[in-house]
Amino acid sequence: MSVEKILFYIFSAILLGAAVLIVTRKNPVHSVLWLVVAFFNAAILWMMLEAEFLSIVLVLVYVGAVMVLFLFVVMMLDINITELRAGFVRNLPVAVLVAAVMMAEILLVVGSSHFGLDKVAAPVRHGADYNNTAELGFALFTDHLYAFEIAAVILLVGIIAAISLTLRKRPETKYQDPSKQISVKSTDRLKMVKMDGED
Amino acid sequence: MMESILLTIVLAPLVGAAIAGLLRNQIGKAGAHWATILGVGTSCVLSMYILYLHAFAGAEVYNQSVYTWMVSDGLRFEVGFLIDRLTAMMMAVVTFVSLMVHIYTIGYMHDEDGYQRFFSYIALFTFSMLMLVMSNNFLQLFFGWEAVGLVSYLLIGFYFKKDTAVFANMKAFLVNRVGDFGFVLGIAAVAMYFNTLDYAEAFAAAPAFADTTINIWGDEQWSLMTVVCILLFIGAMGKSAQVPLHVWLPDSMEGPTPISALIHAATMVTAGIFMVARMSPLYEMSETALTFVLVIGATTAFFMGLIGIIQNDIKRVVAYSTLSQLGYMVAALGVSAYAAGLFHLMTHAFFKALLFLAAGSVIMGMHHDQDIRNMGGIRKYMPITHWTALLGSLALIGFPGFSGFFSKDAIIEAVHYSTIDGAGYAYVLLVAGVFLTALYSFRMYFLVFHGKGPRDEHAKDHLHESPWVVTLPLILLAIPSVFIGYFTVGDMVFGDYFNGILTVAPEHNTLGQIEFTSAWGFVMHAVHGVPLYLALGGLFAAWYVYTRKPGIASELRTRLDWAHFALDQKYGFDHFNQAVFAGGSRLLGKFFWNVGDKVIIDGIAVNGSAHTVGWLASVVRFIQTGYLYHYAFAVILGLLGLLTWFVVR
Amino acid sequence: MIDWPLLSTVVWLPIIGGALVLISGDKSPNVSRWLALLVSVLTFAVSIPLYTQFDSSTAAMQFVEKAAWVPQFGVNYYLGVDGISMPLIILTTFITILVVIAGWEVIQFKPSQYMAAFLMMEGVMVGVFAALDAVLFYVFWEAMLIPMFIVIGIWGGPRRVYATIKFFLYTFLGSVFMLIALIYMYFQSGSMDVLAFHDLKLNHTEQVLIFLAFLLAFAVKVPMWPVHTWLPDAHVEAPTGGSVILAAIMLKIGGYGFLRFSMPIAPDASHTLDWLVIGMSLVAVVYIGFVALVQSDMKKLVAYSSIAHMGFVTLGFFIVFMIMANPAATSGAELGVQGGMVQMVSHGFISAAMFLSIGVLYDRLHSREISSYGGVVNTMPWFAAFMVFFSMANAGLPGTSGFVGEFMVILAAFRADFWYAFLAATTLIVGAAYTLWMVKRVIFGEIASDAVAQLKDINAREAFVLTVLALAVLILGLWPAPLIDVMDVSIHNLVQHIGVSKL
Amino acid sequence: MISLSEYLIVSALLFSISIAGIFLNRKNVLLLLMCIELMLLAVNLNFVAFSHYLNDLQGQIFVFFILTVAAAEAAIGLAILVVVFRTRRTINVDELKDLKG
Repeated sequence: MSVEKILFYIFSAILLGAAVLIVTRKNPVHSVLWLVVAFFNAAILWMMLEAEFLSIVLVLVYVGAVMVLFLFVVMMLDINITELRAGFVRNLPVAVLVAAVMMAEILLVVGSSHFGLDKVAAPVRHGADYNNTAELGFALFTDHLYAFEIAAVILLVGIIAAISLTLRKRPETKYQDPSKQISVKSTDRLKMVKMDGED
Repeated sequence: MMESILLTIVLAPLVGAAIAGLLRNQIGKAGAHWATILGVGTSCVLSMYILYLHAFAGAEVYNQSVYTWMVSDGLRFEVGFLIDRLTAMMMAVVTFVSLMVHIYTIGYMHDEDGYQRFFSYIALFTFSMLMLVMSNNFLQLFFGWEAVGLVSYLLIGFYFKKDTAVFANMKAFLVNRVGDFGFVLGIAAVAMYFNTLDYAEAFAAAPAFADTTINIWGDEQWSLMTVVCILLFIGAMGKSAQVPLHVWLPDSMEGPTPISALIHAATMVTAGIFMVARMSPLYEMSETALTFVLVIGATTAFFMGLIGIIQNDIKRVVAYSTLSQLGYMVAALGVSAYAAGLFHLMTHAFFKALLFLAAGSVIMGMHHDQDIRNMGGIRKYMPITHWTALLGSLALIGFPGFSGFFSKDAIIEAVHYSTIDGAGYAYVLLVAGVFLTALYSFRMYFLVFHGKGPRDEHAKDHLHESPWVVTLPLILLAIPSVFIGYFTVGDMVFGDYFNGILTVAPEHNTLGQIEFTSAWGFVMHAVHGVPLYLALGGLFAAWYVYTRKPGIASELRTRLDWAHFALDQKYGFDHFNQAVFAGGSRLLGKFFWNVGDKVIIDGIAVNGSAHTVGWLASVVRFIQTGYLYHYAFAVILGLLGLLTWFVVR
Repeated sequence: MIDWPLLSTVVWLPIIGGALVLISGDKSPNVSRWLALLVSVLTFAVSIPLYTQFDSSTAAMQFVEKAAWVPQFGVNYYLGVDGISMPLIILTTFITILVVIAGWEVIQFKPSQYMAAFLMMEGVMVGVFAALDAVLFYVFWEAMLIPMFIVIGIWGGPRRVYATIKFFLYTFLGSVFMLIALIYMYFQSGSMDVLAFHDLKLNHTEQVLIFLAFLLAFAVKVPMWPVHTWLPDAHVEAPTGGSVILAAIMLKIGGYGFLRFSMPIAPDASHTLDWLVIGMSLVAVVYIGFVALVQSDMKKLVAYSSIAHMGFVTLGFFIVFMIMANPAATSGAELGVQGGMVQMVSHGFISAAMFLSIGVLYDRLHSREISSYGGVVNTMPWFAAFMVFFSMANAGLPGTSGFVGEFMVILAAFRADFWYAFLAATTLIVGAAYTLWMVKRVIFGEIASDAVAQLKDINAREAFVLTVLALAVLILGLWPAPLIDVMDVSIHNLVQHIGVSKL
Repeated sequence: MISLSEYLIVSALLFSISIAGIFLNRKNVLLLLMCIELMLLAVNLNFVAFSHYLNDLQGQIFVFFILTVAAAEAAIGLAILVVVFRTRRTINVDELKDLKG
């Protein structure tokens, strides 16, 4: 058993254990944190698969941004956890059954009889001069430029949609209006009132 | 030259009708009657000229088309004229009676609304009838056939405010349509087998099909000629009011009297007889058809005459008499005595028009009271009407020497000599019919003109002879009613007037077997026959019962209550038609509409499919719970299913 | 002058004119009315040369215009007429004028849109008749529904929504199947040329399926029993002009479709299934006749009578195969087809006149119930004269155009089978019965109510419309030869074509 | 050497766990979203593994786009969640049934 394999099993076990914990924790904050763990481990697995760029991206974008977003939301929202946990035990048999059947069937397909080393040989490791990022970039900006642009637009749409959905005006909040402040004139500030004198 | 004369004959009444109808407000009453009388008068004079050319000057048969209506698939549809002696005779009769009626109408319709409209209609009728008789092909015949039906419809419904009139005109049109239904099929058969609609060509082609049989129902083979002839005759049955399509004619008396005289006695109703005679080359080829014609004719002649006895409406008496006389004509056709039938057509046109017009004159005198029980003694007040009516009645019953005598006797003799099936039956009925004719005619005559004065004393004050426009046509019609038979019977029935026009197979030549030396001889011969004594007997019976012993009539009625009931109900034809055909059609229509259209097609098929979609949607709606995880489960289960399928496969 | 795109003009002039009318707006209704009249008269005038310059000695398409439209799929802007479509085009342009005049003062609600809808419909309908490219045909075919949908939906009666949806879905159902058939033939022939479809070899199964697809489309349009129930509803709810166009032109498109598509494209299937169409036609003639008898609504009655009359059209078309198969009949196959064509044109005039007559009454009393009337002749004598005349034409009186087609079809039907002619001829009785019974109850009798007593006789505008139609009915009835001559060669060619098996 | 099937099995287990998670936490939208992220991760793992073993960069490109879309999806999903919570004061799926037909 090579070191590589040992590492693979360790990280896979952590990944799966984290996944189990994600779905079983009572507190969503814990779930999110375990999700972070899962993503980290997945990133390591990808690293082992020589997908260095994606691995980094997963950590940076997912752990760094998306998971933090999750964490914010979970902590911001005042969630009644017990209410949401209702039926957890009742659903457990069904969940396990469906998952087991699903797993069994997938395993039938992806088991070593179809995708073992004898069927799909492990590729030769790339040399030190291999640059995954450069290769990916080359492919993205040549063959997949169009899709890349569309992905960019989707992200833009996502940003705008998220902002516009959550943006709200609070009537009690006072805002400044700089343009009005600048364009104000003296006559607007001062008003001469004529009053009759008191006798 | 000839063509323009013929066109003038046809179109002059049409122009008159158009002027009177379209410009009725501009030209006024006088303008209307002058326009139409001028038109019809022109036709009449020219028709007489044509008659002269053909009867005396020996003119050639004229057979040419005016224009081609259309040509379709080699079949020519044309409008054209066939002028021979038969046509010339019909033209003369039609235009003459029409002219008389036009003149008469000036007096009769004097105070009525729709004066111009009436003149327009009768002139239009003259046009249509001329188109019918002058046609040289089946298409134009059918055009004329339907056109006279249309005018008849309009004229029966002339008093459109009267419900009975409006009902009667619809009935007349529809019953005629039943006849036309057969007629059109007959024309279709002619067009199919002879591949022409032209008379001459069709007659020339016909012998080749003498033995052709066609298959109509099951395996039964029908002689083509029999089918064609019976189909055509069904048309004649409608137009000439033969049993069982006679029901419209008595009701048509709802129209003004002048048109009863013109259309429903003298001309239009004889179109069927004219048509059959015209088609004699076809009819001679089918003895079955001739028997059919004979039986229908004889049945009509007797049983309709029977109803005439108990009618109390003066016009209906004459109407039933017309039915009966039409039966005689048709019976003559049945025994191939076409000439006798046409001859009776001609004499009947004169004396029946005369009788109707006389009846109209009486009705005017009685201020539109038509019940003969209310009349009586009118001869003192209306002498000219009385005398002309008497002459007309004598002609009708076949009093020796009068025109009706020659024609009717010739028919009875011909039936007597006939050997085709049904001739015996027909002979008995026709001879008995002579007695009936005399009985109902003189019942009416005595009740109207003799006896004590009108029941209503007040009526006496205004009873007076009609104006000259009314009496002049009566007199002019009385002359031929009396004399025309004597002068023409020799040529028309027994002579060669119709040579080359009417075809009679040698074995059917019944007229040829009658001994005929001269008209006078014919009269003398009648003295030895039964019909004369039956006629006189009928006359006497009428005189005795209705002037001497009025009690007998009511006595008889109570004794023979069932017979009176049957006659009063006209053998139930009307009730039957009303219940079965009219009611049945409505029932069927309601059934088709409510069950077929509304329930099955719209309810089940159309809205049903819409409802099914709605129902399905409402079922599917339950699945749409709105819970996110249900959708998620559905997706997962679907994925599972697909995966299972993938693995198991 | 020969190169002038005459057909395109007839198609697009009313559409553009309709757009102009639409733009003119409702601020001054008279402007849009006169503009609409001008456009319709102009269109009619432009369509006249189609008749005068028509060469009736050839069956080939004339006034052909062809330009690439979607060349990738072999779709062309391809117009042309022969003796079958030309009379129908002129009928369309003619009737539209009358509809514009008939809607003159009657339509007060958005008159410019009303007129525009009819003008555009005219152009599209002409397009249907003139299109020789399947896609073009289909586009026009469906486009035609839109203005009619709007006309019934906006200016219609109280149940207009139900009627429009029924009308739309019914027609749509049929045309979808037609589209499938057209696409299938495109893949078989590689072009969308209708004339190429005529010569396309198809095996029997293909023909039967294509035939049934077309049958569904055209039978709904005609409409044939049992897919007819949309018509009475649509007629009852439609405004007078809508009814007129619907009865006079739109129904003809179904009949035209049989001649242009079903029969020449699938002759063997037409032959195999002719019993079906003949059966449906005869049911239409008899069954629908009885249904018409018991209607209490005048428009419904005339609508049902339209169905019965259109039964004659389809009967005349499909009787051809039986005649050719009957050894006793030597000729006469064309008689039926020509009879059907004449019946279509004639029915265009007569049904238009009947609906306009009913419209005249409806405008005054706002009722279509027969029982609301009675004794109309007393107050409206001129109108009564027209009504009786048109009723007689509807009942097929010789001398009117209604007779010509029926007579020809009966003559032809006799050549196929005695009983076909027998059943067809029952219309002489039943047709007369329902029409005259209506006339009796509406026109004749004593004045039935105060409302009837208040009626005013027709004005000059109505009299003009009815007179024009009466003349058309009379002329066609007294001298149908010009019409027959125009279509003779085309129909001869068609009958020759369908007589030859494609197998 | 690690075989392709081992990666795929890990991915399958991850996927099945997230499915079980969806069943278990069916009332909590937040957890549902997380489970979906986990599923996407499993799918991505598959892509990357195949990409490596088949020596084809296309798989990674695919993952790249999936990540992009997943990020956008997570952002919008959370935004919607926030809005829902703001209006209803709950994220209980049982109460979010406006889609009911």
